Amino acid sequence: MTILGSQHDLPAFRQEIRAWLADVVPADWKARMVRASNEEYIAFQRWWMAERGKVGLAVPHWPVEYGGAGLTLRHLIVIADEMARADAPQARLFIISLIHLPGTLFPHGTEAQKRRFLAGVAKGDVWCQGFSEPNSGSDLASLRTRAVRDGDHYVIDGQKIWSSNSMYADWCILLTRTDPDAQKHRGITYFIMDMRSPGVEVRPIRQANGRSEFGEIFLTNVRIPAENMIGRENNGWRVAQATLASERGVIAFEGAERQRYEIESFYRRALESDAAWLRDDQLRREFVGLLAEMQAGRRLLRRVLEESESPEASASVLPSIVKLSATVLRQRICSFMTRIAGIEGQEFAMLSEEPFGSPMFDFLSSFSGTIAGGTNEIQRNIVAERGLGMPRV
Amino acid sequence: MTILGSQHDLPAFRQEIRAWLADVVPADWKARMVRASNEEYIAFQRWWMAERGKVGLAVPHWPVEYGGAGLTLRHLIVIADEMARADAPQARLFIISLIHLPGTLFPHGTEAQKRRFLAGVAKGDVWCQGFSEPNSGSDLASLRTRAVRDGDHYVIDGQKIWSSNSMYADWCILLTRTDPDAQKHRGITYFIMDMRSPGVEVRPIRQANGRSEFGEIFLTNVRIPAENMIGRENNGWRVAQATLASERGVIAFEGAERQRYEIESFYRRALESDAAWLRDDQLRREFVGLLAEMQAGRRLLRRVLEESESPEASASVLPSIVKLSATVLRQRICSFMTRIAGIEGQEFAMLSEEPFGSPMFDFLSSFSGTIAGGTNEIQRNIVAERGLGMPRV
Amino acid sequence: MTTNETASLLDQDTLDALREGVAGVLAEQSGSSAVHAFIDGKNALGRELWDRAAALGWLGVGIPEQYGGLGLGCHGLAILHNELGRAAAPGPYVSTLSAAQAIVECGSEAVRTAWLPRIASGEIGAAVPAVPGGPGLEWSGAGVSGTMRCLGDPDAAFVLAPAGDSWVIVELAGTDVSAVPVWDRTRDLIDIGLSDAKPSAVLTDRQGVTDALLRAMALAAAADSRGGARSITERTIDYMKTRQQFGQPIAGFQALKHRAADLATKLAVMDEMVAHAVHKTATGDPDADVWVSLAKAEATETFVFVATDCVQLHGGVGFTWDYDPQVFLKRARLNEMLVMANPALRDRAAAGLAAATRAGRSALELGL
Amino acid sequence: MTTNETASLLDQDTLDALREGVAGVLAEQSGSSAVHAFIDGKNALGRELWDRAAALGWLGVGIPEQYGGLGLGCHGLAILHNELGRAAAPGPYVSTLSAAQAIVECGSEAVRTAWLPRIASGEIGAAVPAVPGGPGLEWSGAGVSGTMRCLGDPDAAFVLAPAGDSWVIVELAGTDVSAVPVWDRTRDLIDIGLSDAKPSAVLTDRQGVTDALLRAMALAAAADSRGGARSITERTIDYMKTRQQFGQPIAGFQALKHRAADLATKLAVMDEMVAHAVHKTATGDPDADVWVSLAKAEATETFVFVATDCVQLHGGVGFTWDYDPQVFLKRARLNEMLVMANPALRDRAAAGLAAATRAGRSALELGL
Repeated sequence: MTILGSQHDLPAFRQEIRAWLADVVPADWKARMVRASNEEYIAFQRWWMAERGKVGLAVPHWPVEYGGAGLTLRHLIVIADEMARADAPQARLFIISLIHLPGTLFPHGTEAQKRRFLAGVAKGDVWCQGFSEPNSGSDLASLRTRAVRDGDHYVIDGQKIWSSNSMYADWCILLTRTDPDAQKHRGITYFIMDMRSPGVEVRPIRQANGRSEFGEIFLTNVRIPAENMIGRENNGWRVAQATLASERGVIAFEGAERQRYEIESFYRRALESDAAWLRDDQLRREFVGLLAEMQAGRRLLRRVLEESESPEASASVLPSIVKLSATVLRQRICSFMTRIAGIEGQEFAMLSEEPFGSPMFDFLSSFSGTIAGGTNEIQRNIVAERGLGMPRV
Repeated sequence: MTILGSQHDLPAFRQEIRAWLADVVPADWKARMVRASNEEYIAFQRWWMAERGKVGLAVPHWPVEYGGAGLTLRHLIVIADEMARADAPQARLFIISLIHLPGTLFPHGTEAQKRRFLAGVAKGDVWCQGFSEPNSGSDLASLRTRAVRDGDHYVIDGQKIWSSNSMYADWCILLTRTDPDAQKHRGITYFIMDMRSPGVEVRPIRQANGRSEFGEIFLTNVRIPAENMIGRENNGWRVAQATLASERGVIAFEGAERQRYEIESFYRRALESDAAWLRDDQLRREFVGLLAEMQAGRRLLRRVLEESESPEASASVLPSIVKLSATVLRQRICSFMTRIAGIEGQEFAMLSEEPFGSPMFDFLSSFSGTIAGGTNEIQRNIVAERGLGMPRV
Repeated sequence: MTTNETASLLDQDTLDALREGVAGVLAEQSGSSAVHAFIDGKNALGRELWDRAAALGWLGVGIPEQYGGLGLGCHGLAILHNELGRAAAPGPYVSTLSAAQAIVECGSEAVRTAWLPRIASGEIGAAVPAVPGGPGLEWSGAGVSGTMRCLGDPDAAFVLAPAGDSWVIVELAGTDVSAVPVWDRTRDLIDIGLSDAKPSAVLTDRQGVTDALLRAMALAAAADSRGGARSITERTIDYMKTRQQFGQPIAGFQALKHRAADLATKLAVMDEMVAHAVHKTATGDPDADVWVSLAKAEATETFVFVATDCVQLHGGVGFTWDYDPQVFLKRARLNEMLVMANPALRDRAAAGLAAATRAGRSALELGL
Repeated sequence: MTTNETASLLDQDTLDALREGVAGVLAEQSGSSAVHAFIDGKNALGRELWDRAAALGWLGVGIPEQYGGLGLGCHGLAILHNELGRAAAPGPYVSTLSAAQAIVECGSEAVRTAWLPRIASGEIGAAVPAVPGGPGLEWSGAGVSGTMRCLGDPDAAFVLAPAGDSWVIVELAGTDVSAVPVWDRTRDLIDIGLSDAKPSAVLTDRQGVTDALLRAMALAAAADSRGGARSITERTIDYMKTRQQFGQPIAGFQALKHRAADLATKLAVMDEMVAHAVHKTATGDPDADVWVSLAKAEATETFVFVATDCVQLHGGVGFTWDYDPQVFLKRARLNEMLVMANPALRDRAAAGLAAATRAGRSALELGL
């Protein structure tokens, strides 16, 4: 019986995945990844993607016609749960490839674009996103990277920032300004850019946690064939909404499921070692309070996923509410862990993955949640204005 | 030796006050005031003012020429401290009389106004303030109560709200609009109004704590002699700034000193009775944390008082910072008391004074601090814009 | 809760109909001005609502059908308490319905048959200890004696109280019952004094009844808080849309918008905490009480936080007697104090979690 | 602190001159880019600053004049640590200056004469246990042995460590000292391993030295946190005034203004907490340690809160390595963990408060 072969029997499907993970995930992968070089990390990520592909789980949620397995939401929840339970690697390098690219191409791409670029993902192409600019963060629509038509190409000049894994990317989904005179949302065009094009330069950005997950992309006279435009010229803002909506909950869901196992095993170890904080009224209560919020957050994420399949999903502010609650909770959990770790927890330990055990690393990393992907301040605007109908003045 | 006679020897001054308070404050006054009728409360307040007057402490901070004792800030701190230590009554009914009226008249009143109205205060006149209106709260300058000149009088029509003790007041310091066409801060005129004038009607406003400390004032064709205008016509906004500045810290200071003794005696009783919360890590730590903030707050208030004697006082946002920290701290302290009081603390107990012991009454009363006198939201605007130089956009 | 959770247990349509029915009646009968008038002693809303609730079967919502109830279990109870909280509706629902649940769970067949139909019909209301985990009544050969502070109407027909190794049902007619005025005027506390009173029924297993009653009351307080917090937030945002200052509705000020967004976020989390506790209880999860305890602690504190901020967001009128925030704030504070102090509830949850973990169980499973 | 408090104790002008002098040197030498370069190993700021501090007498600020210091006591120390915190200046100031204070308070005349002038001159730096309340070294006839995690430079000349019933000074040349890399790169932790090392000096009265060292370190951590919190807030507000989004500086957005106002309020409270602890210590108040303990707990947590919000208020650049917020956030977290865990410090304060109250003293007197 294969994994996909058992998809009509959910418990069997779960068992197959569990067995496969027990077999395929190297017991020492996390230890190996601690302080691994960038090259080793990339190689490992590609290996993992290939392994997933062998059992049909490279792009399990895509339609069968584009190489996916066409699995349902319930299957995806099972996969995420089992991956988390097994502490399997995450496909961090492929987030844009797996989520944002199809989320954009399915509604807005041409058939040729879908066939060409989606096939590449299953083969391990790494994609990045070129949206934010140094002066266009929260105010994304003010972006100024120029695209000028030149025959059957567009010529791009400008600068992008906060582009995850752009240092390793093969392709980029790129927002540019084609009409500088139009109202700011109206002059934007969406492209697919080959990251190996002449004139593309990427510099890594070092974060507070010591790692460089993001890059800054400098674009000088970069030529993109017009056929790599997604949607129509000057209609890129609308296409970008699909990209932004595509990540609704999915990434957060995986993170929350992993957090559950991390917290649970942390607690089990504390109990076994009779940790002092368990006997401290304040700290013990704080912990169970965080646990209650964590469970509520996991339920909320399930609601976002359910909702994402409904036609009204685009009007919902639930994803913003979930981002607000989940990222702040994550920060509070990491802060709690830092506090109970005492002076030992201040020891420097930079990791390529984020398990508990180095609470300061996790705490510092948690700001990526509260700031990236639309700051929490922007999410509050969205919740108040779109969700609660409070006026924009 | 009299109290005022010992003013040049601060420790002796303190001893004299302590002795006088031990003598004059009825041991049972608080018990009597619990559920006293309004009339009894007013009579008691007037009695207390008269007693203070007998020893020269009715208006101790005023210049000697207007009937005051011309005492320094250090003397006022001693008086407040001793009053708090003795748990003496507060002169709640006379706050506008003692603070706001002189704070306005000294810089802006005519000599005749000062002689006439300040003398009344020492004799027990109760003043109220007619500033806010139902539609002009935070946006005070938008007030619409009209004053129209008619010979040597002005005729007033409109409505005022949140006027403390206006039900019992003899006089009112009143803001009106004399020029409805001017920019909103420029058409305002400041008057002294006899609360017994025909056309003045006061209705008490019931608060969440069950008491009615504030009144709503309805003004219909009320005639005020032009000589009772303070400052020039249409210059009332500037005069009002002096009124608002006058309360800087003084009232809060007295409250904070009393809170200190209340908390301290609460703690002493808890220790004597070996209260369970003292053995609870969370609650015990919460308490000492609040205590640390309380001490810091008392020091901050001393700084506001010191600063109020300097010429740069009007530019300082320290009073706003103190209001923000002290009122929120008060609310948190009352909330803590409510929590540790358990189900017993939910018993209804409406008091004319605010000691600890009925934590829910105190908790509900605490919102008067965070909302009245310029909401904390308005204070945050002031701190950010005037204190931190963040732009108004 | 998600549809999945309840589909297998109860007919979701029935629950939806219950919610709509209760919400409709309360919207009509227990609006803001009716509740304010009740608080000021100007109408008999409490009594009228009770009669209506009895007529519509609400009082039997958690009681099995064979005892005259609707058999909708804790899902149904959560819906009812949530809507009562939304309306800040007056009445002894938490005490009566929680006593009924304890009898359902722990009463003998004879006790259930004797008492549950009378509760379901609205004939009798119950009082229960406001904080059930405390010491019980004295029980000698002559009867039960002692005093106890209870949640319930002054005219409650009976009290369910711990005595010796059991819990007893004592009828209150003719006994010493005195009302304890509380800040939340939509509910009543009473002091009961008994002297050699004869129990009308006995529920053995003191711990079992204590647990059942704690669970029912905790879920009730949590659901009531959830409804109340959402309701006062909605009312506050509506007010902010109409209140004008500086030439615009105050709902347009960004600092206030961000606070409102934070309230909405808290409400969403609270929804799921309560739903999680209900789901675990309904499915008989061995660790249900971990989540029930936490749901009560978190939901009541969130209600206090939300209501406190709603007073402040109203500005001047927020702390007047005549506006809604104070009604909800007082209800929140009473909820917070009922059942068991929240620090103790969190300790209880921690103990349960430790026991589950030591037994090799994960208390964190959610299912799909 | 108020002018009154210090006037009687020290010359306020001297303290003001110290503050200006330290602030001026640090502004010139330890600006943002110099600190970032130091963190990245591109300059020797730590060493250079130490030499400058020695030359200017900062290292003797709290040491009496007869031992080569400036004799400015804990007022002077608070000013120095506050300014070092403002600049996020690198160096082993907390360990060295706190060790000196313990020697001032508890050392015999011979010990003081031998060690204090060498500290004041900058000749030797000290290491002290990062959390001094823990178990000490073993002390046998052959010497002291054991391992200890300390605050201090890897090239610290000596460690002040508890051993048996005393504290000992052990010179570290030739012993096993290993650097412990920490997130805050402006300070160093080291692990010290001693094997039958001969103490160069002994301070008897284990508890007395422990208390003196805890007091000095707590005041240092509190003052450092106060300076750091104010500094990162000011830098953040400056950034917000220049950063444009939606056609305006983000400092103009009301939601952010209100958060900045709340930070300013916290800073004002923090100022007074630290000043209160300094004042009580300087005046030899019997309950000084109550306020020192609370000041350390509150100030370090406020610093963490403030620095966390400053990361967030910066937006994207806030969590980059190249901007300032992370430098201060890491320094805040290390401060928080130093000396003693904050919950334990609050317990210590509570115990002190109870003792004072039982002895009939009020710990809350402020004076004028």
